[in-house]
Amino acid sequence: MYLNLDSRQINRCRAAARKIAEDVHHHLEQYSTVAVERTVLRLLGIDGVNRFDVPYPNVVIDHLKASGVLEKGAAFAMAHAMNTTRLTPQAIAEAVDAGTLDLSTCMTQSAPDMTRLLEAFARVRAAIDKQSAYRRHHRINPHDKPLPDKYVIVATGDIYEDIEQALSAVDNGADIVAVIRTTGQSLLDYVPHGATREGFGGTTATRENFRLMRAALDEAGTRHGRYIQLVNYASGLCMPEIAALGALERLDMMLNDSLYGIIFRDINMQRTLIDQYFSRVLSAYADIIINTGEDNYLTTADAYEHAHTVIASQFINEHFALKAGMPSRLMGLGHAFEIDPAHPDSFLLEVAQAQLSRQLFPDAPLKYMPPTKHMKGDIFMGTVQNALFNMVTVMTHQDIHLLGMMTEAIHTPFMSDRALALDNAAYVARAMASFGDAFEIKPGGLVEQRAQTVLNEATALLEVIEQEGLLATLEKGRFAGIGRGRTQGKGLEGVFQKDALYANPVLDTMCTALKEDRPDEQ
Amino acid sequence: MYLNLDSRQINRCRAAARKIAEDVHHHLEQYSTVAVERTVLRLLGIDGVNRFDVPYPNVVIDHLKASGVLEKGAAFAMAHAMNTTRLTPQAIAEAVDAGTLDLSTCMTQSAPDMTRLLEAFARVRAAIDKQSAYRRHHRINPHDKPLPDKYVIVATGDIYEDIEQALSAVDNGADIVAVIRTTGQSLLDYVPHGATREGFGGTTATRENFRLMRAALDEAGTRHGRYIQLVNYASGLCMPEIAALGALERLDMMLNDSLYGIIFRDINMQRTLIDQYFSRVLSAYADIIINTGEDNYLTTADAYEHAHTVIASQFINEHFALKAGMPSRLMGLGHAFEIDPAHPDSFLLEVAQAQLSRQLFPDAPLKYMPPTKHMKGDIFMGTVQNALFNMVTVMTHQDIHLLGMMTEAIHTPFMSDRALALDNAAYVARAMASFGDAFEIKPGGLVEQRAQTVLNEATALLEVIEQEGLLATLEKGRFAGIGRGRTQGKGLEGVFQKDALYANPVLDTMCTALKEDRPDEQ
Amino acid sequence: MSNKKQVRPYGDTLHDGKVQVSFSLPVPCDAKGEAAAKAIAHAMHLVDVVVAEQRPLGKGYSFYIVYGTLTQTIDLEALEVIDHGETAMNKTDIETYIRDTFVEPLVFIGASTGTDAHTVGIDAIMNMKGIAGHYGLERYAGIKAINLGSQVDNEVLLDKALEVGADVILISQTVTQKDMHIRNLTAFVELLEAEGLRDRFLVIIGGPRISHALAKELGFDAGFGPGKFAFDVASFAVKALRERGVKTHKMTTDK
Amino acid sequence: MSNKKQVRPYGDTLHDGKVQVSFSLPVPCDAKGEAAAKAIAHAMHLVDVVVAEQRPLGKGYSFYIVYGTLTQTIDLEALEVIDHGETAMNKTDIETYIRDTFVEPLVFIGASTGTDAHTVGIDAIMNMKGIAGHYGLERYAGIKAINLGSQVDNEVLLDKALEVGADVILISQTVTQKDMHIRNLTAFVELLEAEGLRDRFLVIIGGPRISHALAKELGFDAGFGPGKFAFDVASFAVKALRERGVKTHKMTTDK
Ligand code: B12
Ligand code: B12
Ligand SMILES: Cc1ncc(COP(=O)(O)O)c(C=O)c1O
Ligand SMILES: Cc1ncc(COP(=O)(O)O)c(C=O)c1O
Repeated sequence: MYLNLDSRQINRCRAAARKIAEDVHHHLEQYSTVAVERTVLRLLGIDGVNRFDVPYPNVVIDHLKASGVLEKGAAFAMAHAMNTTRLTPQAIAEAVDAGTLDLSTCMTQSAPDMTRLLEAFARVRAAIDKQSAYRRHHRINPHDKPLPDKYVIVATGDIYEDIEQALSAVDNGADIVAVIRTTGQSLLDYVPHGATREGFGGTTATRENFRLMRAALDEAGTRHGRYIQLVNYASGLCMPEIAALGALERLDMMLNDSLYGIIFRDINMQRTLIDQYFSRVLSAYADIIINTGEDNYLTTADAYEHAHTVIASQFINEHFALKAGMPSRLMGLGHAFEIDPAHPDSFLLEVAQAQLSRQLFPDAPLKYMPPTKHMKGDIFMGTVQNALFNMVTVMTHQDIHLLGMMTEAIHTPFMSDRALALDNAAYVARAMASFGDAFEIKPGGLVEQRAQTVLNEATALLEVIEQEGLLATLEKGRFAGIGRGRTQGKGLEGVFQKDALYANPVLDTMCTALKEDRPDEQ
Repeated sequence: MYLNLDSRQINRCRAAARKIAEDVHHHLEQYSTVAVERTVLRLLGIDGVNRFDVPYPNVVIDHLKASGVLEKGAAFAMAHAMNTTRLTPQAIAEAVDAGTLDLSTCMTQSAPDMTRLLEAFARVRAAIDKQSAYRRHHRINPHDKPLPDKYVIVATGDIYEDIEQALSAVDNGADIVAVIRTTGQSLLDYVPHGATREGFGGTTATRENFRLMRAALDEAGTRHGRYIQLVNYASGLCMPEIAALGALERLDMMLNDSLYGIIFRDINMQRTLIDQYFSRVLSAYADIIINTGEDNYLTTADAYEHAHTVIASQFINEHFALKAGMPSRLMGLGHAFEIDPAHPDSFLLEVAQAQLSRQLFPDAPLKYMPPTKHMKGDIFMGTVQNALFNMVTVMTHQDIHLLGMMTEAIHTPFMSDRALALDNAAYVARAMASFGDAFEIKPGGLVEQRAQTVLNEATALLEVIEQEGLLATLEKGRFAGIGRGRTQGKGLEGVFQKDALYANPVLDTMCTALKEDRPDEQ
Repeated sequence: MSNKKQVRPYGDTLHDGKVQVSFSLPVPCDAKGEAAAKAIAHAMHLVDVVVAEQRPLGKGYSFYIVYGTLTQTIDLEALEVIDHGETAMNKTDIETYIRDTFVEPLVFIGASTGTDAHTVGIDAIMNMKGIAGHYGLERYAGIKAINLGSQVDNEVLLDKALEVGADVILISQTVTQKDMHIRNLTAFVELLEAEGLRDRFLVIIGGPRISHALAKELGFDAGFGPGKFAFDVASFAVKALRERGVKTHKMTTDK
Repeated sequence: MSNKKQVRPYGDTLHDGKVQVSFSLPVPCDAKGEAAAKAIAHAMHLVDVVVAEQRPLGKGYSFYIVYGTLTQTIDLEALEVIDHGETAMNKTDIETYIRDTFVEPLVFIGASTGTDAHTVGIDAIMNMKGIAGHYGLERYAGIKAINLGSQVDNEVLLDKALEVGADVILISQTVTQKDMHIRNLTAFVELLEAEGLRDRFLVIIGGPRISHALAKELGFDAGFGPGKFAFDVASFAVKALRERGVKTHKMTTDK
């Protein structure tokens, strides 16, 4: 089953997207953020919170900021401090917190010797590498499986209850479990600590929560003889820190898309685009699949009118990922089944759009999102909408199959909602696994025409963005119909211009490793 | 969307089926039944019940049987009686009931003058013709509509409650309403009388119930600007009588299939095959669509293994109908979506089977039945099964779309079950109306292969039946895996061999009319 | 510990009491209808009621989907569970049991009775083929299985059972509308009692709405519903027949 | 007549009381679980309970679909229906009403507050485009509509409202898990009261789980849920503002 598409047109899209991503990168290269610097600290081994529950990475960065030396970067300060005090990064952080150490006093005006610092990073890196090795051994990339991987969310707010829900889901056939975050977390400029039991519409992302769920899923996966992937959100103001914690606790996928944060969370675009670059390098290094958020556009804007914005954004996200050294097999580009069911031939239009994504990104583990916006309180009709969505998923060989819940319009999923959704998906997959052996897309027919129209519109949009630049595009609200100013939004105060002496050997090491260890993937 | 099929093979099937139908017809031509004779009386205008609730047609036929003169036929006796007494048929029946008239005393040993009798029939015929004319003016044959007609059942047991349920269904989009019969009725050798409120798993088929529902649906149809078709069952021991009442009260479709009665109701095969011939002539005459019951085979036998028995039976039913002068546009041949959902690629196999029926009988208003056997108490999974069924219905352009109920395994439908089923079907139809403009069946692919296999097996089966004869086939249980002896089963005592003087001018008139008025359809 | 027995429905937090309900009302679909739906939910002991969906069903009727929190709890330990006792033996074990216990083949006669034309259930239990990979009684060594099919009158079934010297009578009932099956089954028990034959046979019933508890209540020896197979029925029957001493060594020597 | 007000759920026979229920239990899926499901149904005043489906949800949990007959009835006439009063005017009529009644444009300010990032609902009410073919307030002659978007703190909203001289404050709340919306909305009312500003504004709330009754209960002037559009809100608001004498001729002459 395939669409006849013009490869020159596709190349044209890619060229525009490369230019768009490079422009952004070029523009933002001279900046860093508090989140990036906190992540550097975490990758040096700093962890835990002080007695006011402030995480040590925040303590240190706040200290550097207050001392007016943040512009040289956390690595600069830490390398100096380590060389001077001979303390571990953690001990340094604790001393700073206790007020017994002022990092600015350890510094000189010249670049420090990074050996000690890189040794500290090497220890953390080894922990990440161990997790990656385990994953490489156990996980089959969703893209390499004959049928889509079934992805469900848990969102009780209580990590222990989440585990019960997740285990039930695994018993009923789930392959991937995402722990949705509590509603306010992406606006917090720190990562909360410890096991938590009190979230709203989701559960706080903490390292301990990651660990607890990881252990539970490993155990369940062993019992069922399949590796269960764990997902969280490297997004919001702590995007790169969460990516680091995910790498350490062996999360397998991370929702990671600045555009989502900008548009839907009103996070400052400069802040989050800088954070994203670091996050993606880290995820690429740690072999973590990212999931992008194009699906969300269609929950605000009309899914028929704005289908092309999804495609354009996927191309851009692809190039942001490539810039960060990420191979296609880790690019979980997102899209969704969100056309109004009242639209005539909605099913066929969905097939066209899904198959278009499939063919444009043949090597990416595409993440396909279920109907949400047009789900109403009628759980029976919702079940039918989900069935049609499941069909499109299987017909067009999507990889990451986020299951629709019949109670989408009512509450975050109950245990039974998930079980019923898994049954729905399993039945549909079984019932039409060989669809492609039985049917062909009619050349020049409705599906092919629609796909071509969407591609044309996406091409045109990419050309416009190539001209005006992505930041201007975001200001104009071309995605999801929501515009955001480049100096507005949350977190701008955490962005700073790099000093001439700024150094980030942690990032550099990972970039080099990506280039050297996987030259074929670059 | 089409399957590549060999027209010679299809012709071969038709030739075998013609032979099979003709053999049966030839064998049974010399017999008639009490039901046929009672129908003749009804078509002469005899109606109503005596004070013991025995219908006058039964009174008269019992009388003729007791007098040993039934072999000459009801028409013979009535013509003599009418000529002798100058009474109306109704008056004659009442006199017989009162014991004041002995029909055998009116008879001579020669054929009577049929003029008076034919006049009586002409009056009833005029009433039927009037109904047919009204229907012709208002109904669009399901086969001539772009999307399938939505067919629902009501089965409360109480005709007044049925009407409430039917009106709700029409308001929610139903095009066709069938009033299911109470569980024992097909074994009754008389048609009950009057409005009834006490059925089990269905409502008694009576002329008054037909009339009440017809009036309600006409009113609703007018309100919605579409003609609503009414369905009942010309089956069981009163098959032709019900056909007659349906013609008089403007039913639009009749389930009419001897094979169903033989296999599932243990009705004697000779009895019901004779009854069927008369019923189909009458239905053809009155422009009533018949629905055949091949779908039922798959509720007992496995739907994958026995798919070909459905096709073979459709060919046979087609030829039984042709023999009765019925045009293709009235042949609602049945089939069903009954493959075990656990079967891999079940959806694709269903498409293959449905499309095969579609192409073999391009002019017939096919009746496609929903999943029933593999419906369980899980109403959510049932909703998904029905959605897939609805898709196949639309993809393969079935005409009469019997809606699946999510509560199939639990109870006869509640009002809400039907409304939800109508929503399900409407959404699916809207979502993929143009499927054929978007997809093609892959030549030599899974669907085409499966269709060819089923056709091959059907051809082979028809050739076997052609050899052994249909009655032997039924004895062997080749359909639905249930065997029935030719002299066993209910109603054999109602079969009699025609006397040399036997006459049925009522039947003859209709046959002639079919030939003369619609020569193009013969 | 005693607290542990208290159980409430579960949505996503232990004891949250979450329940989904749907029903129709013979009232128009308007604000009053919605209020009525809420009142119905309250009458079912639900609080925090959300009317997730309300839709007209045509003139004068409306349909509601409601979520709510059940305020009631039930005591798990206090529940009486009526089942067939020990777990069932498999076919081979049953055959061995029969060989070791009985001196003659056991005769089972079965039918779908009254106007009920559904045979798939009784066939699943009695015929060779069985269902879902479980052979039917006909295939069991030591059992003679006679299946009369559907639409069999109670009287005919009893006559046949006497005629063939049946040890066990099996009755299937599928149509349950307006408690059709209860009427029909009750009539059979009354027939047996009227003829003084209640203890002559082991009488077992089955069907989609039959439970062991219902069977007991109606005066039968056992009842089997969906998900029960020939081996369940045979297990129960052979043990019960042995207990009654039917066709056992002991009985025969005694006689 | 008085009997006519008594209402029960309806399946296929008037007053048959038929209800469908589903729920999970934190117990394994076995005979005891089934008995527990029945007991739950009985606790909901259901009789003739049929457990149509029971399935394991993994270790220690199970799911049930149950049909039963509700023994309770409710009295339709006794129900209190809390709604917005008269039927809503359409856009043109509202515009005329405003022109005829008020001397200055009416100012509406709105936001999705707290950490709630859902804007589709408030946008549907406020923005030009509206939803489902109904234009938003921004398009109404005589109304100035200011939409602050999402994630707006209660304090920020109030400050802005004072700054622009708003007549009406519109608040949208979509996330309701653990009664998030109730907390957030209550906090806003308390803020208004603490500042002595409760009567300064007409305050209207909306969202998928908001009803007029809930709004009243929480101390707001009105509440609108799904299926309500700008014209519903505007209709209510203009009438309420007139009643309060806000920006009416009379008030201005009086002053
Ligand atoms: C197949 C079927 C038919 C076939 C039957 C063919 C045949 N040879 O049996 C046909 C098409 C003929 C048919 C007709 C009708 N049917 Co029907 N049919 C069904 C259907 C789809 C499946 C039933 C089935 O085969 N189940 C599979 C078997 C294996 O399951 P089971 O019977 O539960 O058996 C298991 C256990 O219960 C147990 N068991 C069963 N019997 C026994 C006996 C003993 C002794 C023991 C120990 C165990 C046991 O063991 C079995 C294996 O685990 C159901 C819907 C559904 N999905 O359930 C409707 C259904 C049963 N039918 C129904 C109705 C109303 C009818 C009709 C009366 C409709 C009409 N008015 O025309 C007719 C007439 C039949 C009649 N008078 O009885 C209703 C009954 C409603 C109710 N609850 O009262 C149902 C539920 C459909 C519906 N929702 O309306 N039907
Ligand atoms: C679109 C959507 C999103 C989009 C929002 C984009 C945007 N710009 O708004 C995105 C993808 C960003 C999103 C994110 C999240 N969402 Co969301 N989302 C939805 C979804 C699919 C549709 C909501 C919607 O737009 N409805 C359409 C509008 C028109 O309807 P409405 O809001 O009811 O508005 C009408 C009326 O209520 C009324 N109205 C509404 N507001 C107002 C205000 C006034 C003053 C008046 C008068 C009237 C009024 O008028 C409107 C027109 O009739 C729902 C599921 C669903 N199908 O309902 C989930 C849903 C609301 N989301 C949910 C959740 C949990 C989240 C997250 C918190 C998940 C997470 N942890 O990441 C995040 C974070 C967002 C946050 N912090 O708030 C849950 C809420 C569960 C609950 N009951 O608490 C839902 C129900 C999904 C689910 N089942 O889990 N979501
Ligand atoms: C790409 C992406 N990132 C993040 C989120 C939400 O997470 P948060 O707002 O907690 O960062 C979503 C939600 O659906 C998403 O799609
Ligand atoms: C062809 C056909 N005839 C008749 C019936 C049932 O009707 P009865 O047994 O009442 O004749 C059915 C039931 O589904 C049927 O399919």
